[in-house]
Formats: sequence, C-alpha cells, structure tokens
Amino acid sequence: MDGPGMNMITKRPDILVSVFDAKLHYDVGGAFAAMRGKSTVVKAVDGVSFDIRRGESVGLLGESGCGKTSMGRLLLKLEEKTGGTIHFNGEEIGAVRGSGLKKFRSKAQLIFQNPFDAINPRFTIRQTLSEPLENADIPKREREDRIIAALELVKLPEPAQFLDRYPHQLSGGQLQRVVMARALILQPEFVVADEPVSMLDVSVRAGVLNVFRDVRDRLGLTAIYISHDLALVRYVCERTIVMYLGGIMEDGPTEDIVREPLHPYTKALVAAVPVPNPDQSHDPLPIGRGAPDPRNPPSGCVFRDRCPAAHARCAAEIPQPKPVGTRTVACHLY
Amino acid sequence: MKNFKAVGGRLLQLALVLWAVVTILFLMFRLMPGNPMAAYIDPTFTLEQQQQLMAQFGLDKPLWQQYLIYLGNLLQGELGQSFRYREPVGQRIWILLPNTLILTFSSLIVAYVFGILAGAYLAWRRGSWVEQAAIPLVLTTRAMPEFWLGMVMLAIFSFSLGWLPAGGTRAPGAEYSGFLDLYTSRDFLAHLALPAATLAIYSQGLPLLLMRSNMLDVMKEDFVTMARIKGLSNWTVVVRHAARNALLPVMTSFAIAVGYQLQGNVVVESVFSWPGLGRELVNAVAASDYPLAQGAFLMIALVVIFMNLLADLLYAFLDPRISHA
Amino acid sequence: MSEPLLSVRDLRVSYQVGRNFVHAVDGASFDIPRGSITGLVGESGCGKTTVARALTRVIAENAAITGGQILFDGKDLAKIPEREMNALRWRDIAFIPQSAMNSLDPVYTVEYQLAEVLRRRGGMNRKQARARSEELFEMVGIDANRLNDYPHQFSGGMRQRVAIALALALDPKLIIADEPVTALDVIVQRQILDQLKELQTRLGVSVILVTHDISVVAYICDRTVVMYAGKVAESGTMQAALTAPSHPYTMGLRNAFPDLQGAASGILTPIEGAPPNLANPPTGCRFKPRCPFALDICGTEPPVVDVAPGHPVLCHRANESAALRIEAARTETWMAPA
Amino acid sequence: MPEIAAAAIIKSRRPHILARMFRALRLPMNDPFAVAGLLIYLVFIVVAVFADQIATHDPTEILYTPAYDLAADLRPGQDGFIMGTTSLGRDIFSQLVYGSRSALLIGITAAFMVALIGSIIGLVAGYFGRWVDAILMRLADIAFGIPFLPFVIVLAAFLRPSIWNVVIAMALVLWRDTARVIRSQVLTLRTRGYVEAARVAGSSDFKIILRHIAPNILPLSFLYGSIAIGWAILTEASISFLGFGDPDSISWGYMLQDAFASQALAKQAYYWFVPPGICIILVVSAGFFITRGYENILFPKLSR
Repeated sequence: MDGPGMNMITKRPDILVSVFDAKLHYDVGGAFAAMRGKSTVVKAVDGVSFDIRRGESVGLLGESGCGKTSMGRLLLKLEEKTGGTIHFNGEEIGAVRGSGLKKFRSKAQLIFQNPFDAINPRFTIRQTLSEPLENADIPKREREDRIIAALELVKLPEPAQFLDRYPHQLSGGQLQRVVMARALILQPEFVVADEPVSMLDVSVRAGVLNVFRDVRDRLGLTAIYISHDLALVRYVCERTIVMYLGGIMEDGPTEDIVREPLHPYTKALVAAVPVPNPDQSHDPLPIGRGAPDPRNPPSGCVFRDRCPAAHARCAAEIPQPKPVGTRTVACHLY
Repeated sequence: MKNFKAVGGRLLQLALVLWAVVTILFLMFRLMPGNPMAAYIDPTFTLEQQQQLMAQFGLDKPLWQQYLIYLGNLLQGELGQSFRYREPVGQRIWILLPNTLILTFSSLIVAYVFGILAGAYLAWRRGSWVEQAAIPLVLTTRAMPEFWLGMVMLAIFSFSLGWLPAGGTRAPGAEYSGFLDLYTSRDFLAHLALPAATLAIYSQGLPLLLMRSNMLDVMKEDFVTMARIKGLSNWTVVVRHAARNALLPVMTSFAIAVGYQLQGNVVVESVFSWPGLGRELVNAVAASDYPLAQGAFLMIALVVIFMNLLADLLYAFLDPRISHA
Repeated sequence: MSEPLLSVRDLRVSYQVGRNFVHAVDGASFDIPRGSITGLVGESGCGKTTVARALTRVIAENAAITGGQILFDGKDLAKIPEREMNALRWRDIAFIPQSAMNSLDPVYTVEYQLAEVLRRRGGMNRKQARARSEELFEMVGIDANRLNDYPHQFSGGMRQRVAIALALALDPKLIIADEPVTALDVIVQRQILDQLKELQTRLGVSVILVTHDISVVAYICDRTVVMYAGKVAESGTMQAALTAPSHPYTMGLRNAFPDLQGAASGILTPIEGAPPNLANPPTGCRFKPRCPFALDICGTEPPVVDVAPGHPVLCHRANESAALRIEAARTETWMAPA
Repeated sequence: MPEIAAAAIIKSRRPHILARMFRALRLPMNDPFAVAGLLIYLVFIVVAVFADQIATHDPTEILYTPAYDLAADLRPGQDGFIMGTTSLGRDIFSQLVYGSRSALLIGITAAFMVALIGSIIGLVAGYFGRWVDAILMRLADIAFGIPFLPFVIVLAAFLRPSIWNVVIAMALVLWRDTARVIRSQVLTLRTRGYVEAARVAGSSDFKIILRHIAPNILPLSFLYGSIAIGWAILTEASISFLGFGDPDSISWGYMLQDAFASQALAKQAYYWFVPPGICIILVVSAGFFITRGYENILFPKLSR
C-alpha cells in the first residue's frame, strides 16, 4: 500500500492506531564529529507506516538501534515526531494538549523494560499505584480497592501485604507485575510493552509473559510488544513488524515470518536465533558483517550493504512496502 | 590540524560571556552614588574646572554614549586614565600582570604536583591510618582563610625565624638588568617563597581530593580488573591505567583552578604587599580610582574566562573519546 | 578420556557483606576436558561468574576462596603463591569479559593494549608484537589498519572480537569467557559464537563459556555444567544434560526457554518462587522450595549420583530422572509445586 | 559526582519521622566526621546566641587595667583577660565570641540563598531543557566568568559597607556551582524510568518535579549549602581583612585586619591573630565534615 488516503483510514472504527510516514530525526551534535564531515543527524525512525486494529497484538522486532523503542515512544507521545502523522482513535495525537492529553494518557500506557528503575525507590507500592488514580481524579476511598484489584489482575499473591513495601524489598518478577498493574489500573485500550522481560531471569520470565497474555485477552487490550527476541515475540504476538535502521523491512503474521521469512534481513534474523537443542544447523548466516551506523545509512535500501541479494536498483531507489502473500515487504526482490 | 570551524559554538559562547562581564563591569562602576571623581576634585576648583576635568575623563556625556566610548576603547586595548596616577591604566596593568601570573602558576604547579602524587597515594592506601589522618588535615587547608595562613607564615618564617623577607618582590635598591634576570634571581625567589607557599598549601587540597576520588572510581572499572587478570604488574595497573585515566579530569581542573587562584591572590598579595593585580585592585577601590580598579578587575576576569575556555578545550583534547569522536 | 585440563573439587568462595558472609559458591565440582567448549550455565546469583573469576584468582576485595581445589596442569590454583599464579595469568589462563566496552582502557589505542600484553607478558619486542597483533586481528576478522583506533570507535561486535584477539594473544591453554555475547544482538551474537567455535577447534584451546542462556550453550558447547544457588546441580555432555536433563532444575529451565522450532501453541512454564538467600542458605537441597518432585528426604543434603559416566547429578531422586523428565514436560506439574 | 544511592535499606514498617528526614538528607550518623561537625556547629551556635552572657567585656570598649593604664597588648591571663587584649586595649575573648555571631549569621543566610537559587535554576534548567536550559546555563557561564572576590570588593566599595554585602554578592554570583551540579543531577534523574512512568501516568510537570525530582536533589542542595556556609565565612573574613568590612560589627575578619594593621605579626602576638583563624577553620570545616562534603568538595566531575 503506498500510504493510505488520510481521511479514509481515520474513519475506520476497527483501526485503533494508524501511523503514516512517521519520522524521528534528531541532531546528535558533537563538534569534533561535525568537523570530520560526519553527519550528526540520527534518523531513529525514518518513514514508518502501519495500522493496528483493536484487540490486535503486534510485535515490533529488531536489533538495537533499529528504532523500535523510538517508535513505541512516538506512539505514546513520550517523544515528539519530526514528520508524518499518528492517529489514535481517529485523532492525530500531535496536537493533543491539556485535558485531551490526560485522556490519551489514561487510554494509552507503557510497560517499562527495567522494573528496578520504573518505580521511585522512595515510594511504597501503594503510593506508586495511587499516582495514576490521583491524576484521573479517582476519589481517595475508591483507590485502595482498585489497587488491590489491579495487583490481583497481575496475579501477585496476597497483594495486601505488598502495599507498604518499598521496591527494593520485591523481586524482579514481582516488581514487573507492579509495573504492569500501574499501567492497567485505569483500564487503558492500548499498551506498549518495551522488552518487559529482558531484565528478568529466564525462570521468572515465563510467569510475567503468561500474565501479560492473560491480561491482554481478559481486557481485550490492543498491544505492541517491543523486543529483539523473536521467540518471545512469537509467544505473545500474532503479527510482527520487523524493523531495521529506522525502517520497516517486513510486516505480517508471526507464524508465517518464522516459517517462511521473505525479506533477506528477516531470513538472517530467523536463522540467527539459537534454539535450545544441540543439533541445530551451524552453517554461516546469509548476511554481511557491517555494523549499521544510524548517522549515515546507505543510500536506497538501508540494508543493501549487508544484503546477500543486493543489486544496482537497491542502491538507487528506496524499496516501497509491497503486499506479498500474507505479508508486506519492503524489498526490490518482490 | 583539524579546523576549528565547528568549535564556533564554544567561541560564540565565549564572546557572549566576555561582553556580559564587560557590560556588568561598566554598569557597576557607573551606578555608584555621587560623582565618580568626587575624591579627586579639589573643593577649591571652580565649576568650569570641575566640568573640564570631568570632560577630560568623558564623564560629562550621557551614560549610553560613555558605554559606546568605553567599548570602543576596550576593543583597542585602551583602558582609560587612572584618576590617581594620571597615567594610562593599561600601562600599569601590563607591568603588574606578570607578578600575579608568576605567583599564581608557581603556587599552583607545586600544589598540583603534590596533590596528584598525594591523592594517588591516599587512594592506593584507601582505609589505612594514613588516609584517616590525611583527609581531615587536607580539609582544614580547604577551610583556612588564605590571608590568615599568610599571616601565620609571615609571623613564623619572617618575623620569628627571620629566614625570609616580609614582603614585596625584591630587596630595596637591588637592580636587575633584564626581565629574566629579575625573575630568576635568588632575591626574587626568596620574596616569592612565602606567598607562593601560602597559596600552594591552600590550593593543594583540590587536586588531592579530586585525584583520590577519581582513582577510587577508576580502580573499580572493568579494564583495571582486566589488567590484573592479564597478570600485569601492580605498578602498570595502578600507574599506567588507573592513574592515567584519573589524571584526565584533574588536568582540566588545573585551568579552572587558575581562575579561582586569581581570586585568592587578592588577599595574599595584600598580606605580602606583592605588587600584583589583586593588590592593585584593592588599593584602587580603596582610593576610589575607578578606571584603574575597572582595568584590574577586567584583566583578572579575562584570565578567568580564558582559563574556563582552556579547561573545555583541554578536556576535549585529552580524552580520546571526544577528540576521536 | 584423557586427563582433564582443569578439575574443580568442592570449590567454596564467600563474600563478606557487613558482618555476615554470603556463600556464593558452596562446594562446586566439575572437570574441564582438554580441547573442548564447556558451558557454565545458571541464572543470576547462582555463582557462575564467581567460579569463573576464582579460576583467575582475581576476585573482589571482599571475596575469598574458603575451600576446595582448582587442579590445573598439576597445580592447585587455590593454594599456589601469588607470584606463581601470576606467571600463569594470560600465558595459560585468559579471560573474555562480558561487555568489552569498559574492559578496554578508553585512553589507549587497541594496538597499545595488545602490545602491552604481548611485550610485558609475552616477552616480545616491538616488531614481533606488531606482527603478532596483525595476525591476531586477521584471525578474528578485523582489518589490521584499525589497530590504532580507540576502543570507543568499535561497534559492540567488533569490540568483542578485539577481546577475543586479546585472549588468544599468548596461545593460552584455557580461555574463560564470561557472558561474551549477552550484550550483543542476535545476528552479531551468532557470528561471534561461530568465530569462537572455529578458533577453538583450530587452536585446540579449552574454553569455559559462562552464560545464563541455555540456547547459546546448546549451540556451541560440547559439555555443560548447570549451577544453582552456589552448587553444581548437574554436569555432562550436551546430549545428556540438555536433551535429557536429570536434575529437576535443568528440566524446569528447559521448559522456561521459548523454542522457536517448537509448536506455536507450546506454553512456557515458569519455575515459581525465587533462588534462596545465600547469606543463610536452607539446609538440604537448595531447589527443594521450588521443586515439584520434592520429598521429605530432600530436606537432607542430596548426594552426587552419576546417572551415567561423567554425568553427576545433585539430587535424591537422580536415578528416577527418566520418569521425572516425562512428568516435568507437562505444564501442570510446575503450576502447583508439591 | 558520585551517583546518589537510589534507596537506603530500611525496615518495612514506616520509619520514624526523624530517621526519614535524616535518611532524606543522607546524614550519616555513624560517621565520626559528621558527628564532630555537628558538635562544632552546636558549640558555635550556642556561643553566638548567648554571646552577651559568655563574653566578659564589650568587644569594642577600650579597657584599663586596675592600675588605670591602657590595657593594651596584654598576654592571655594577664589582669584577668582570658585571651589577652588588642593594641587598642580591647578584650580578644569577647571579640571572638561576638565574631561567631556575625560569622554564623552571614554563613547561614548566604548558604541558604546560594543553595536555594542554585537548586531552583539547576532544577528548571535540567528538567525543561532546550532554550530554558541554554539561557540559564549561559547565565551560569557569565557568573563563572566573574572573579568572585574582586566582585565583592567592588560591590563593597559602592554599597554602604555592611556584613550583608557578602550575602548579596554570593546570591548574585555563587549560585553558579550549585546550579551546574544540580542541573547535571536532574538530567540523569529525568531519564530515570519512574520519572517517565509518572509522565505516562498523567502527572503534570510540576507534580513530577515535586514528588520525583526534588526529593532526590535535596541531599545535593544541602551539601552545597554547607559548602556555601564555608565560602561565606571565608569571604566575609577576607573582605573585612581588606578593610571593606562592616565597621560597627565585630567579626573574625575584622579582628585579623585589626591585628595585621597593628603590627601584631612583628610583635609576634600569636595569641591575637591565631585564635580567630582557628575559629574560622573550625566552623568552615564543620560544614565539610557534616555532609562528608570532602567526598564532593572537588569540582563536579567535568563529565560532558
């Protein structure tokens, strides 16, 4: 799709979030870098378009520096976009201010990557969870019950005993459940989870992921799950968007992407994932070794300098996302 | 060498600071109550004579016009006439500046060499009784009024023991042929010893504490542990790796310390009657000789601002993470 | 099997925190055969990094080796004097740190740091050191003209390659790699692991790979040692320990790992609870509070049972492992532990 | 600047109000230095408050010995003068006692002003960033360009000489150090997860600053406040020594100027000019000791 007509998308009730040609460029500066003629503008997100239907779980998959976290922050207005449009419930979020912003905040929430950093160490769990309630002007007497309900929702055993505890007295898994409870306490429609389990031990991760899946289904949430780990994305999302150097390479059902990756980068990504059984293939990855430099990406397709199938056209022309079977792929091979 | 076009931002910032300080200086000296030349107008002067004197110093024009003249003169290095000495301020400043700089740099170099070595040693002997004793001692040197320390040093070494002269830069009547001859003569050094020692004792605390704290931080870094795992000798690990990294911020603090030291000079020069910019400023202000005071203040401010800039550049060049961005 | 390069016997390491002692490693025993890659696997706080660092005898100020032996080439590294130990460092035992970023001195070029090891520890002169540095960079696939760059000018993956080059500098007998690829993205991670495997096979050096990620161990290691709460739960060949785990903890760990090739509908099963506090560890088996197969007997110290030759398991029900393994595969087993 | 530890390990029940306050201000009660610092402060505060009762004479009154000649240059203990008399025949001990009053008065007010102004500017610059940050930091650069002591001297020459000149001068210029340090602390705090979480939870900027940012910079402001007390006392002493002090208020600086002018050095009257110096050192170093300031006395790390 070469970019939907603006008004057509915003009217469709089933679309909760519509992103069209979103850009986030910022100047990193650095006098000495500038002196050597190196560009100092980082294109964290460079022309990304996708839509998310209500109740859909979408994985934002990519390596560090691919722009997935920036994209998540743009969706929640934690970062102001420098181009394109983002619609939430049919309304462009760029202009939202004051009470409109407060309403948006209650509808769109974030689950943080590092639970140990996401809660103020001086606040008790009760104070942490009552902050969103205060902002939504929930009367004082109702808050205790809603806090307990939120903690039960995230399966924290006997929540009452946690209320007066400080964050350093909880384990990683428990803290992440409190972070989730805080995000869900105002019954949002839309949740962005930024690598929610990457800081947790493997044996604890599964528990937190199961809670996330259970809560998402129970509240009918629309969710974005940001991760560099394809196996985790597959466990949580039915659709995945693969990002590289600020752009979307491939977008489609997760199972199809895992079974039959189309974009050369996705192929390398899927092949690279080590699986816990000893007799997996050891043949070298179909990808060049260069490290992506966000400050000066290659011309045309940003992946061409590492792509085994790169040809002349890839350098000349940026590949537009094209429908290929169940997927949308941005590559001249199709 | 790399071109510095990109460092323009920093130079622009410098120009702004310079302009602001110069303007503040101008306003300060013009906003005072009464007539700036009151102290120099003989009551017997007639009105015209007073007007004529004022005109000579350009004080009869409206403020903004004086400001423009003031800026114009400044750009040509013209600092106006001293009320008291009736001679160009610039000339006097130029003679006194070397004295102040020599006092500042000699004391600071001694302070930094001692501070760095002692700081590194204390970091290496972390937790020992040596450190327990040294830190409070260093703290008291930071808590000490410099002029009081000067007085005590004077009383002991000059008056009680009589080893060193009590002030000034050279014995009365001693003649010196050249510039270099003066500044390296035994007589000058004897005069320099006490004031420089006073300033050095006061300012060694900064590099010492900074070096010690940096060393402690760096010793925790992974690359220091790796150096030990590589089996490198203790000397190599502590000096070549830990000290070399810890030294970085200490070197840049030297430039800023010069700025702070200049302020300390004001009192120390007065105690030792050392003919420098600090003492000149004090005497000029006491005598309400505002152009001279303004010139002395400006020169001190220029050196401070230049040193702040030097600190930034020094930091960028010393740290490869910035110079090889 | 030839005599192992390294055998650790009942190693104990404890940290002094305030007045009490944390027994981070409480009697760990395992062997490292020559010319192989052995995975040292366990979750955070299980003592794997402490063991790795104990082998180099460069441990934290407040730590101390309080017991056991580290037999390496006929010498007990836990007891030999510091001078003798230092002679071994980097010549025989090298180390690859987790994030090479702050393990390389930021104010010296990479060449300086290579030459420093080659000349001060390897006794080479300037010319030999330069030649060897170029050869090492060649081996790990970095362009030799990048030798005089500074560490911060290298990407994550390249820095890790520099760290490998550094480790290989003096042809050590043993390389200990502490989470070498954890901080890297999956593609670079794979390329570094492939490189490590290729170099290990070609040079015949023994490698200990410390990691929390059993899929990384499965991908590259010949043998594995699974640690839990300061003790070795189980160790053995890759097939034995991972495809057919015999300790309940390894079984649980195996289930908690998302498997890309497994069925899409597979449910990840967590291990409820948390590892014990090592300041005052519980008596008996330390996994008992989280183990679905725990019996009363597990309250007493579990024996080390050789389920198969070279496959010791620290568990009272070790010889029932085949049956337990089937039961462990079912999610409900873990949902409500005994 | 060593990273302020995120949370002290405390018992689960709500800690006692005083313990919480001390924890908030990071006052290490078990550290001998801090306790010594506090004791020194207490002593001087008591002396300052009860100066009238403690002092044996009026500090400015010219005194005579029982034999009616001028009680000048008396050694400590002579004719009942505990610490001797000045060349003008005034009681040194009384001057010392009253000197503590002006020292603490100036020290604390100046420190309060510097810490307050510096913290607010640092907070606003660090939190809001962009042009607000640029303007405030250029202001700080200008303040850094002004040599402080010369500035106070020139200021004292214009304004009627009074002990408040130092306080005004410090309020105008010395907020610069605190502002720069608080700003860098706020910059790191702003990126912390729980600050973003508060923003996502819909809290206003004001509420975020009040509840999440300010409590974490309190220890730093208090630390720089205690260092500023030292600076103020040292500056006042220097100004009085140079003759720009407040003539009708007795301060340690004035005593030293009086001694210096009366050739006390030549007379080797150590009993006259040493004690005021010692008092200054005690009070100023007490400020450093209390907050273990010596760990942070150095320049804020010039981390870019």
